[in-house]
Amino acid sequence: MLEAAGLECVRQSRTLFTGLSFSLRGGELLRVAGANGSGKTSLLRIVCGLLSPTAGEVRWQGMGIQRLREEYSRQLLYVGHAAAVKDDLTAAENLSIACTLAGMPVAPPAVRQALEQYGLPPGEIPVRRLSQGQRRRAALARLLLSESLPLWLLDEPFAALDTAAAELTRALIEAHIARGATVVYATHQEVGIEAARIINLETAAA
Amino acid sequence: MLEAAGLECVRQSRTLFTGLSFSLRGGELLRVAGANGSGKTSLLRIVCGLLSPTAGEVRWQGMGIQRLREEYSRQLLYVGHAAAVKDDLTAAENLSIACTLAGMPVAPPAVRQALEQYGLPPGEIPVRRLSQGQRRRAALARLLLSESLPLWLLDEPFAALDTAAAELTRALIEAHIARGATVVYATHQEVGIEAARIINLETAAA
Amino acid sequence: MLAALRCIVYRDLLLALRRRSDVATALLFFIIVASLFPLGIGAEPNLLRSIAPGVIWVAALLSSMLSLGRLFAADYADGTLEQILLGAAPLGAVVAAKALAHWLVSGLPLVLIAPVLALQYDLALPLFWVLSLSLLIGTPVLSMIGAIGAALTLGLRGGGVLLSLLVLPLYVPVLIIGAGSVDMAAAGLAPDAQLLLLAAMLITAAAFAPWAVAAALRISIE
Amino acid sequence: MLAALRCIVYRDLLLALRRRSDVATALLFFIIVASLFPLGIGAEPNLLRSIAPGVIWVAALLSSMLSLGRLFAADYADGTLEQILLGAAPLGAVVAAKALAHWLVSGLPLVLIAPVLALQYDLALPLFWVLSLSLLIGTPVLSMIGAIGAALTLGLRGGGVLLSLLVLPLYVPVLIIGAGSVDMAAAGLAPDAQLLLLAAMLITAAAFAPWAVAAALRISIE
Amino acid sequence: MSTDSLKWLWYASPQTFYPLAGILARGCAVAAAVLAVIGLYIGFFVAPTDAQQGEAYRIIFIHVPAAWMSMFLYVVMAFWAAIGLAFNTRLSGMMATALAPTGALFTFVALWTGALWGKPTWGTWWVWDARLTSELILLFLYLGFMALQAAIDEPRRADRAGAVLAIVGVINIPIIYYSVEWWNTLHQGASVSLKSAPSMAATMFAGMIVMAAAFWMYSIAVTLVRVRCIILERE
Ligand code: HEM
Ligand SMILES: Nc1ncnc2c1ncn2[C@@H]1O[C@H](COP(=O)(O)OP(=O)(O)OP(=O)(O)O)[C@@H](O)[C@H]1O
Ligand SMILES: Nc1ncnc2c1ncn2[C@@H]1O[C@H](COP(=O)(O)OP(=O)(O)OP(=O)(O)O)[C@@H](O)[C@H]1O
Ligand SMILES: [Mg+2]
Ligand SMILES: [Mg+2]
Repeated sequence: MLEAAGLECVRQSRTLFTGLSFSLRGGELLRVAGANGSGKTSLLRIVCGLLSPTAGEVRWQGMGIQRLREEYSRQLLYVGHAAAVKDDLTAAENLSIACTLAGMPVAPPAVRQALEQYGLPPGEIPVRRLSQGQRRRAALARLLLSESLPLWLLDEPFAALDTAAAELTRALIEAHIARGATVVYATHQEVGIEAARIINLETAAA
Repeated sequence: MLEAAGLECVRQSRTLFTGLSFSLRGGELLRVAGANGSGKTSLLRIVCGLLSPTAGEVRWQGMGIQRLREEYSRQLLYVGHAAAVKDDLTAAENLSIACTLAGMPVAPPAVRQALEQYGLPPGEIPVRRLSQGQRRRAALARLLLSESLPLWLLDEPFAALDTAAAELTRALIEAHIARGATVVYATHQEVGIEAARIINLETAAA
Repeated sequence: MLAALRCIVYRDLLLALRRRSDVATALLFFIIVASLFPLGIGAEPNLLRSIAPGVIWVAALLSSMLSLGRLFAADYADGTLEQILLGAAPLGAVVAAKALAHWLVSGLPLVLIAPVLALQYDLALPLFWVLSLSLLIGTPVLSMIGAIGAALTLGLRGGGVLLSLLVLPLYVPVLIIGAGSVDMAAAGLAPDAQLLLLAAMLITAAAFAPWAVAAALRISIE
Repeated sequence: MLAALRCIVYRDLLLALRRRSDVATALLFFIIVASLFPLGIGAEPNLLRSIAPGVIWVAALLSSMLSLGRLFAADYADGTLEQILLGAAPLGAVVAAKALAHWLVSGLPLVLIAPVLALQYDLALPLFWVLSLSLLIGTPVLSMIGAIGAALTLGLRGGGVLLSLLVLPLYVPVLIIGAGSVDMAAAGLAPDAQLLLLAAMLITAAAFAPWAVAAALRISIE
Repeated sequence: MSTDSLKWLWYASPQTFYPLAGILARGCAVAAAVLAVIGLYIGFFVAPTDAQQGEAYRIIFIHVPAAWMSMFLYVVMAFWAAIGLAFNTRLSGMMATALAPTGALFTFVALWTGALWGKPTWGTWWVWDARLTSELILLFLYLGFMALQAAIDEPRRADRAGAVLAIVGVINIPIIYYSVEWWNTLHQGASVSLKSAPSMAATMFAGMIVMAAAFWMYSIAVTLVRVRCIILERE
């Protein structure tokens, strides 16, 4: 379903990786590993189409993602380094807006439930008054409402989370895989999901 | 040396902790633990004087830190959630400015060496062009130049670091303790430093 | 798709409501610029009357230029812009919705408040209409042109100046024609030609700007 | 301690150099405001000459107000402000150094460029000196007053408007006296009284503003 | 791209274009010098003195070709930029970048000679007339294009961002060209057009055409030299 063919990424005239190819079917989990600055984030951004590779192509169900555009976007969930939440809105507002923009409007009770499940405090607290980890949880709560999407791309989903939240996130990823979807994630932390595939950028770049 | 007496912190009419007291001598390591939003960051900010507690007092060598002010600041190093680096400056400029502001100017070769030791790419790259982990490393490189300070306060020092960098940071903390200084840190990640003391805010708050 | 567009407008209005500064800064800035002049220049009614259309239009232009710097910057910094780019609706349409929200927040209030300022400068009553109408047609053009500049300079070194440098040449015709329409009316002539020209600009901008902005955003986010 | 203060000034200048926008935006903004007026108003030399001091002073005031919003905001957002508060030097002194750097970057260039603008408005040569002198004394006052407002509104919802509302009442006297001095000279009288008054304002501001700013910062950072 | 692709695609690669550009540049530079000498000779010695304007009108031999070039080069620049944006070819972006300074130069020359000419004929250096204003805007567009590219470190992003701006700015070109028809302005209407015969003396016309050709050759030469520098810098 998701294929990468001969990807190359050059940043600041340094080649991060070249000739990187993989293909993932539904139900497969790919972990991107590598040291700081080895290009994990760059790779994920290329896969979701935010960054164009210097060479090579990403294909989704056989078609180049540059041509699919919104059609591809509608099928994926990307959670990046930045939490992508607005400081001045509450977690509930943020979540419901993010889902609507992604083309899957959800009802307030579902939003409330998702936030509750991720252990966020109830009430109308703007995100700027939340702790670092709570803010991250507010971003990750989208996972609970994106079960229908066949592709998840997660950049360091476990950063800043305490053990309970990390455990929940891990369970969600595993359940999604079991559901037959594809998940690509980058992480430094060992969280005990056994990924079917691992790309180590350190060795790939050498 | 460092004492906290009956600290209380209330945020948004929720009491995070109350009656929190501890005292640390040189060579002692304190780990602050607790779930997301339990008040770890708040406690560290109270200890370094950025936040005033609703009740109680922090004392350094027997004196209230509110009275000591700059004198206290000059003896501590605080590394917070935010990396406190300027996007438009290079890592070297950031580091040397941070040290000067803290009252300990350092020569360029020392700065260069510290950055090298933390594995940052050489050259005049502004921080905005660095990856998340590299930016964090640039902030932490201050540890290498702050060996003379008797108190380190570190808020999630291991977040976003890969294993090599986390290992280095752990070694620095241990060496600092061995040198007879005091270190307080908050972290979710188990990094295998055996802390002499642990404050778990979850139990403290209940 | 419509749901997503409505949602963008709703979100930006909600944010403006929460931060209020965005609405009010643009408006307040407009009022301040227009009101400081009598203070700085001294209040001779004839002098004031003759500079009024120019001052009010310049104030509108500056206020629009300033609020544009932030059109995408906040979304860029906290990562929401990435999510917007990865959204379900075509980017061009999303951008148009954002520009609309921006205009509602920072352009429309200017149009509504302009007659009050005109009063302050002792303009004749029929001119009020021309002034308001020219601003009503002209300010969305400014918003759309400005959005292109804002998208191109997103995250760049020296973004602020560059934005002005890019946007200003395209603003100047709007200013000249907009202020010209009021001057024309003040001279007792019909300002139709100028107003029609402004309308033509509006249509052109509405047709092309969203796609230019979308292209620029895709480039800037890399 | 002196090393730390020098370092603050150096850092802010370096940042301004890197982002250039900060220096140039304030300056370009000043030039643009002052140059757009002839476009909007129509270029009658007599009219222009009589509004010149007001226009130039208003432009300086606006440019100062706009650049102040960012005086502490960036440092606050990326955590460097915390580190500055935890620095070795007394906060009041650090704040004064920051205000100085800000003025060097965004006030001084205005003073230097003002004669060129005066030329554009065809002002008489002796007025150049009065204009420059009044700006030289007046703009640091604006910087210091503005710093208080910027510190108080740091991170607040609606910060932008609030800042303008807090700062403007204190700015207006500076504007009136500053522009008044040039008008006085244009009328052939000695502008000494106005200039002395400006200087008194400068001394007062220099004495009190840093401590007010320091207190405001400590409150805002909680 | 395989080797059996079209011949011109082969030249679209910077490496193969580099030596070709060197040869072309030298030829065009020589042609530019020769044509400029001929054009200036016709302009200053052959063409008759104007009945109304005296000798001042001779500025036309620089003013008009420069004004033509300023608009034409912008269109060419936008064309290359658009090609680069659409097909992601590296050389097109370099061409656009290389054209901008020359375009800005001719715009400046047109403005400057226009202002010089305005003083004796209209009695003022500058009026806010539609053609003059739009030509000034053209200068700012060129400057904006160059400033934008200079502010971006990554060449690929710089090319593409510049392309968007260049394309947006094209709208200004018809405005400059037709401004004298659409608004009644102080400035001259077109006296040379494809449809009608030129309404001026044949020698004047010849002088202008030769000068225009000289400017063309100069533009090509300078642009190619600049492209070679850019290729060296980037590859
Ligand atoms: C700064 C002031 C001026 C600017 C920016 C300017 C701009 C231009 C431009 C862009 C063109 C080319 C338009 C075309 O091909 O149709 C042009 C052509 C021309 N200009 Fe100017 N001009 C200026 C001043 C003047 C003055 C003062 C005169 C003489 C009184 C003048 C006389 C002409 C003539 C005769 C042509 C040729 C028109 C034709 O044959 O197509 N210009 N100018
Ligand atoms: N700026 C603020 N203003 C008001 N309340 C805040 C602010 N920052 C955090 N809080 C609240 O204080 C509580 C504790 O936050 P704190 O940042 O200390 O938690 P933490 O233990 O560091 O969590 P994490 O592990 O997520 O970093 C949270 O419940 C949060 O809602
Ligand atoms: N915006 C950018 N512009 C230019 N270069 C960048 C940019 N962001 C990152 N880089 C460079 O690209 C390289 C890879 O960055 P990337 O963010 O992909 O690394 P990463 O593997 O995600 O690292 P980390 O573990 O620290 O998150 C780094 O060396 C960095 O210097
Ligand atoms: Mg990363
Ligand atoms: Mg925390």
